[in-house]
Amino acid sequence: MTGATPGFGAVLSGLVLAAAFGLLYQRRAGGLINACALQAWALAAAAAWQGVAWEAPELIVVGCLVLAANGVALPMALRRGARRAGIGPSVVAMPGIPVSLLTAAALVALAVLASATMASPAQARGEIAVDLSVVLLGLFTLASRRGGPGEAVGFAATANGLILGMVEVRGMPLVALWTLAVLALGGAAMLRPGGQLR
Amino acid sequence: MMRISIAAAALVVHVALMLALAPLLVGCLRWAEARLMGRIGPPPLQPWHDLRRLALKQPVLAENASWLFRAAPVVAFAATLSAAALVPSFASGMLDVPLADLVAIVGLLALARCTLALAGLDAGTAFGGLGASRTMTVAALAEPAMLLVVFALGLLVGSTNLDAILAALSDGAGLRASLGLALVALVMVGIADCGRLPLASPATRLELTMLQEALGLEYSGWYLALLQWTAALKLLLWLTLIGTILLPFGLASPDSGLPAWLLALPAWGVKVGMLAAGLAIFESAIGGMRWARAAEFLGVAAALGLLAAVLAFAGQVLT
Amino acid sequence: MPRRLAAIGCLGLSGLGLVLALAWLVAGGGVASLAIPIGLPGVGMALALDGLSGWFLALLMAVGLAASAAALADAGEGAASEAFLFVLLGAMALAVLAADAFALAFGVELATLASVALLLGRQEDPGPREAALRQIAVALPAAACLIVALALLAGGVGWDLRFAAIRAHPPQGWQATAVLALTLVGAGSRAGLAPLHGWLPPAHAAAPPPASALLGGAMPALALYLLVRVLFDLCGPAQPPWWGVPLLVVGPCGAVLGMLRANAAGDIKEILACSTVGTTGLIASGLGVALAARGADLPSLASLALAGSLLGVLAHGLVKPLLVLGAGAVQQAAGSRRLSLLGGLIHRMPVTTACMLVGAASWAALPPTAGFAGFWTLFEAMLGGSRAAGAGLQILIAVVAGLAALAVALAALAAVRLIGVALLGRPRWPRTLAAEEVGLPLRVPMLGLAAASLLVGLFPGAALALMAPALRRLVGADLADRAGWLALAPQGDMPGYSAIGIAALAGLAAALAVGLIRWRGASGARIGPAWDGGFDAPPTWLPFGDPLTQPSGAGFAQPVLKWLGTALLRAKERLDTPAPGEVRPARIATEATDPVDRAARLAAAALRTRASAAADRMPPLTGRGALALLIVVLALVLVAVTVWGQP
Amino acid sequence: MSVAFAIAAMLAELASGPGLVVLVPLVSAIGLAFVPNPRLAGWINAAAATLTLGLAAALPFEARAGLLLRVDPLAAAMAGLTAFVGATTVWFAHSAAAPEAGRAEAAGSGAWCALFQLVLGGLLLALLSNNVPATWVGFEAATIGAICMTGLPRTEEAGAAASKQALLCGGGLALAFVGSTLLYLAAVPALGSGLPAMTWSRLAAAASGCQPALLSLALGFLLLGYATLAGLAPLHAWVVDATAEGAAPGVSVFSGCALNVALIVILRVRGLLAANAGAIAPGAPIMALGLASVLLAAASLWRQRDAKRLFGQSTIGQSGVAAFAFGLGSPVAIAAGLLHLVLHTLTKAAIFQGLYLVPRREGRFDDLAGLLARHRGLGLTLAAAIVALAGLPPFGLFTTTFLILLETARRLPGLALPLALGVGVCGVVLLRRLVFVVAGEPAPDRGVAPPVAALVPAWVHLALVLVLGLAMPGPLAGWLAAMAEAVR
Repeated sequence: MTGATPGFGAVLSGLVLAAAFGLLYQRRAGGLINACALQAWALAAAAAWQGVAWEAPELIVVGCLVLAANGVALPMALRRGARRAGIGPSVVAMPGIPVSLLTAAALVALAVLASATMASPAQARGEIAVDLSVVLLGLFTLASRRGGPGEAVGFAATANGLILGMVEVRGMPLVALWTLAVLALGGAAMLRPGGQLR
Repeated sequence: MMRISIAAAALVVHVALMLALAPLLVGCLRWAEARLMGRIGPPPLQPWHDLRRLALKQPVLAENASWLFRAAPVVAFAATLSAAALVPSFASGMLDVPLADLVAIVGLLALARCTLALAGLDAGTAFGGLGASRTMTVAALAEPAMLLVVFALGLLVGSTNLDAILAALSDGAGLRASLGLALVALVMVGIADCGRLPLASPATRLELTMLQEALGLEYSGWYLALLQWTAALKLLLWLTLIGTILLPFGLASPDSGLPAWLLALPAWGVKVGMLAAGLAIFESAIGGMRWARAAEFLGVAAALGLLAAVLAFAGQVLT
Repeated sequence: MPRRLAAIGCLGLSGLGLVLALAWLVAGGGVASLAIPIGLPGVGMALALDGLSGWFLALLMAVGLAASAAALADAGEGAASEAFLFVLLGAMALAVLAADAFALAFGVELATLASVALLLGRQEDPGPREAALRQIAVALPAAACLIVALALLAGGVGWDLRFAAIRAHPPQGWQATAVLALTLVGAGSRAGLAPLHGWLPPAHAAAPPPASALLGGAMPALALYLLVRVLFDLCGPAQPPWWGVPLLVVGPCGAVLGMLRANAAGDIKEILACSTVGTTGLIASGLGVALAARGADLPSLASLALAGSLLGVLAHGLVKPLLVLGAGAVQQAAGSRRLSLLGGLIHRMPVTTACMLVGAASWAALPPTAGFAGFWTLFEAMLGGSRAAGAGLQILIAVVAGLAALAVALAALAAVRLIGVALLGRPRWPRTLAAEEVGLPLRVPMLGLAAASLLVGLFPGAALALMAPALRRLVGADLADRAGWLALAPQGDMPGYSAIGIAALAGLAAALAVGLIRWRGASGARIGPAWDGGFDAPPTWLPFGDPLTQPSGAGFAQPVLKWLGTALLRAKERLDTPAPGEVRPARIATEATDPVDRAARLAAAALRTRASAAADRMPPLTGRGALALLIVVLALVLVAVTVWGQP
Repeated sequence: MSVAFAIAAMLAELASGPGLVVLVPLVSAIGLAFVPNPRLAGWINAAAATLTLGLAAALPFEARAGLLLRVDPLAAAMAGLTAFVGATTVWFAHSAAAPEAGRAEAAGSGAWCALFQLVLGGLLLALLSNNVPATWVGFEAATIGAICMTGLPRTEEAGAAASKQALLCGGGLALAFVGSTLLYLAAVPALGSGLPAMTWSRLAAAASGCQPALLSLALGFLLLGYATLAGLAPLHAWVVDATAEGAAPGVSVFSGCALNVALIVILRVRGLLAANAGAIAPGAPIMALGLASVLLAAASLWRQRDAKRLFGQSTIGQSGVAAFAFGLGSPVAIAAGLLHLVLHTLTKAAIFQGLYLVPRREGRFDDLAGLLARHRGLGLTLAAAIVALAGLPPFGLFTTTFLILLETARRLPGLALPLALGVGVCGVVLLRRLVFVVAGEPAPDRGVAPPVAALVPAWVHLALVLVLGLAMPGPLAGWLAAMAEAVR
């Protein structure tokens, strides 16, 4: 990512981060799933935008994959699952919502701080900070949200962070392949036997 | 050659005198104690008569007694006599000087004691066992005290050879506080080792208070004679040892002339006589001692021995 | 049958090893080394026979000979674990012959494993299992300490683990101190030095007799070999005199404690095992004197002290297997090891009793036995050692001498108690009446060991001559001009101790006594009932009298436990005295605990509980908690990268 | 176009010998998922595992470093080990699973076979891949397979264990992926954009030119991610549960091999960092994790009552020892650490095979008590394996522990004692349990004696542990040294 693309890509990745905060803000299953879908759409848009800006068709494929998997398929499956299981609308947040948000802010600050030590390339710092933040927030969601779709959403959000990281790196080879692999992780989380049992 | 024959002759005379005088010493002691208490007492030669009488009697052995029981008096006598042969009485430089190690003497006495203790247990009787237990326990505390005294004395010359120590003492090396403490400890150990702690007077016939006497209760005949002779030998040995260390003068050596030899024998007699008199006075003057106090008594002896050793260091550092 | 074959093979091998080792020592004890391709990848192991290892190998093989012979006899028990007897012997031989750090650690750990396995022969008895558990809890951390000590020694010199290379670069500064401390823990606990001695008595007591002989005789010798090898040989001569102080402190304390416990124990094998603790303590104090003297640059004194220690090792190594085999014979014949159930065995088992008498005399350090020769040499070394160093060390050595004397006197007490209560007196249990003298395979090793220990006792100079190569190598001086066949004379110009002379003198005296008896004594003796303070003849249903009228093991030890045990062992006695007129016997029961051992165990248990409680709290129990921990760690890592990651 | 060209080149690589090593298990995993008959599935499973082993045996002679696959001595050795343990496990499961119905459900079913091959294939891909994200993909496959295998018994506990494993390993995988991305970013200045910058062999050659600060950051993520997968403290929480609840023969593979492979990745990353002057020194954090694992295992082993939990906990400690050795970083330490991994894997597999044969309610230690009296052969096998695991001679873990301690004393003498005591205390706990196996009160006999044939794989493992640790052939020792030198 060079100066050639004015900051719209960065704006979109900022949107992904915002959606990650949104995940932490939700206390209902439906809202959580919506926020997750929103994050995936933002990510897909960011990928597509970068693909256009850098003339990298692979990134457009990535955008489509993310949109299809995390933006459409996953929310649908989660909604159907939630309806079928008849799980109540609320998600248990282990630390309360305010504490979660404060912690998340601290994590983001930490990520920014850590990436600020990177001497060069200067332009990469901001992107690394955003990536790290999204991944950290995804993990935090995974750790702090229990019940209903909490875990699947957490995995999906983490996967979104990982994909965002690849998207931000210009010229990373075989991105689509890795995206597929990362999405498989989120998909496997839906299938794992513990989840079936519950 | 001349020296060796003199040394050998001195040894033979020494052993013979030890054997002969030991029962006499016991007799004298009993006589003196009796006189001190206002009784007439048996004549000093009475122990010799006793020995002769016992030797001629046919011994009776307990049914349960084993070969160990029969061998024990001989072993104990041999060990004590060997120890006695090693302690110079009137002559230094006897033939057995190379053997005259103080630790070995302590060991030989321990050998005699352990043998007798085993014999006391062998018949399986109550008093024998009690005596064995008490004798060995007293010795367990007396022996460290004794070896600490040996340690302190050995520091004078760097060796535990009795002859070397006496030679050094007679040269005036030992006129220090250390020697005094060591002597006091030695006397205490000697009193304990001869079974003459005030808690166990051999004069009484009350078995409960016996230490060493209780070991011989099942013996009779010449076995008992040998035991009594052994006990007497041990007493003489201790008095001689303490006497020569206290007053390391008057010992004749193979090199010295006839006057020295003539003087040496009475000197020994005087030393032993003085100590025996002291012992008689002590035994008749002092009351009984509780059994539990015996440990303290011997602990004091060990402490004195240790103090003697430490003071001996101090002397070494100064000189 | 295969075990019999193994025992015979082992017999042959250890006999051969004994002859070879002795021949090697007689021939001058040079150095022969051998590299074998088994061991560290690409390096292998180095073995070597030098003066020190030859000396210990000879002892080990002698004990192994006796143990294998006894294993031939011990066909009845049929425990498969007995095969580990031979593993144990081989492992100890490997450890002694090792010439590099790996082979040493390998042999030592293998010996530990084999000695644990030996305890686990029979399922039905929980005693050996408890003993094995306790031994494991001490032995493995100790082995870890030993390996770290060896690693510190070898670490300084690159990748050559051979002793020759380590010797060329002795440790210095704090590393030397660490090696000293770790070796004391690693090897000292194996030898049963206080305060890590608590495992030893149960472990040695629980093993079957042949194994117990090997454990009691050779295992402490191996541990002391480790101490000597590391502290004297590998650490080089340039260590300060205070190196002796730790050994001078723990040695005599352990000696007194062990010997006192031997008086409190009621099981004959436990008595022997406790006395092992005491003996190794004595020997360790001798090693301490030797270290101090060597540090003060007094080679002749150091050689005397080391010689005394090695002589003590030899005496112990010959006598302890003898006593243990005797105890095994007693157990086999009389069906029990409890003092309170034995007695009167001397009539039924005269050979065993005679052999045990020889052993007990040496244990009690009575002249002219091997034990006395060792003690005498140690005492002379302490006497000389006190002239060597500063005032503090002098006073310490004087105290050590007193404590050593106390330990020896307590050993005499314990020896008399063991022999007197277990073998002499009247039977305390009908089973004892049926006892029979053990068979040839057990009698021969006992007789052999007794003869060997008598020979060593009478000619300690010869034993010292055999250790001359080791002494020259370790402290730079030997006793060649000070120890002859007839006498030891440590001061050179002054007479010393002559066992053969003392024996001859005592023999003459005995001959005199016998002559006097023949001359004047009445011939023959009448057999009658024991006088026993005037007791009546026993009732008919007690043909040997009421066994309770003779002192029991607890009763025999009562005075000493009252005097010393109350303070040192927290002994509590419970006395059951019948009222006047009652006919039941008075009974005494004494309870003694080893406060040092108890404190060590309590401390270990508390540490264990605390650590495992902390560890239980540490990993969060839920997956979410663990993930949260991951995030926290990640945050810490990010902070760390922020702080240190800047170019 | 370059992407198409790269994909074509990679596919071509898959057709080679090393490629087949990866492909055979993965393809058979897919195939097995559709085989309904458990007996047939068992045979296919055994055949596939044997074929994989045969192919892996040829790996040392096929050194290469392509875009997707790389075969160097380290990869070849560890892949050989993984394939070997996989094959013996399958053989074992095949011979042991028959008699009891309750177990056939877990070990013999088609699902089990498919998952097993998935794990095996994933691990082999992770080992043999020359591409950083492809390594990650291999791990992902293996982890997913392992999680499913943990949950396979379909009990409440197994479900909970799988859930825990999924959460923690998922988090670890995420961090590892971030680390991989950062590693690529760091390598771009040295190697330019494109596949070379994510190729292990090129990275190793050009490590000094990488961007140091990014490299340090990447280390943080990679280390934490793979340490989670390797079960190092304090990220070990999943290991014990997964080991205890999973189907035993499968667990044995995962318990040994998967942790190894993660440690190998850590070792490779360490080599990159060590070659870059500006980056953080990687030794200290790796050693810290390793030592923490050893001490933690030493402290918490005491409380484990259940046999499988106990051995799972001990795995953490042994991985810690190896990680510590890797952190030390000298060739000798690395060689010793690698050998330690190999021997531990073999030993642990033998133990779990033995445990699986014990007639029991799932390996509680009160069931193991007196085992020797009940089933002599099994008891002796298990006893020997526990002795080996406790790090006692004559088995090989003693040798490697000794070497590691030696090297520690040489480089960081202060840490030698804690490490040695940790290992020693672990040994104490294991031996204490062994005492009960050998001399405990025998439980009333349950079940029939296991077939002798089922013990053969464990014996093969133990024999290897004995020989490799004590009498390693010279060429093999040289190979090991070269391996260590290469990743240094």
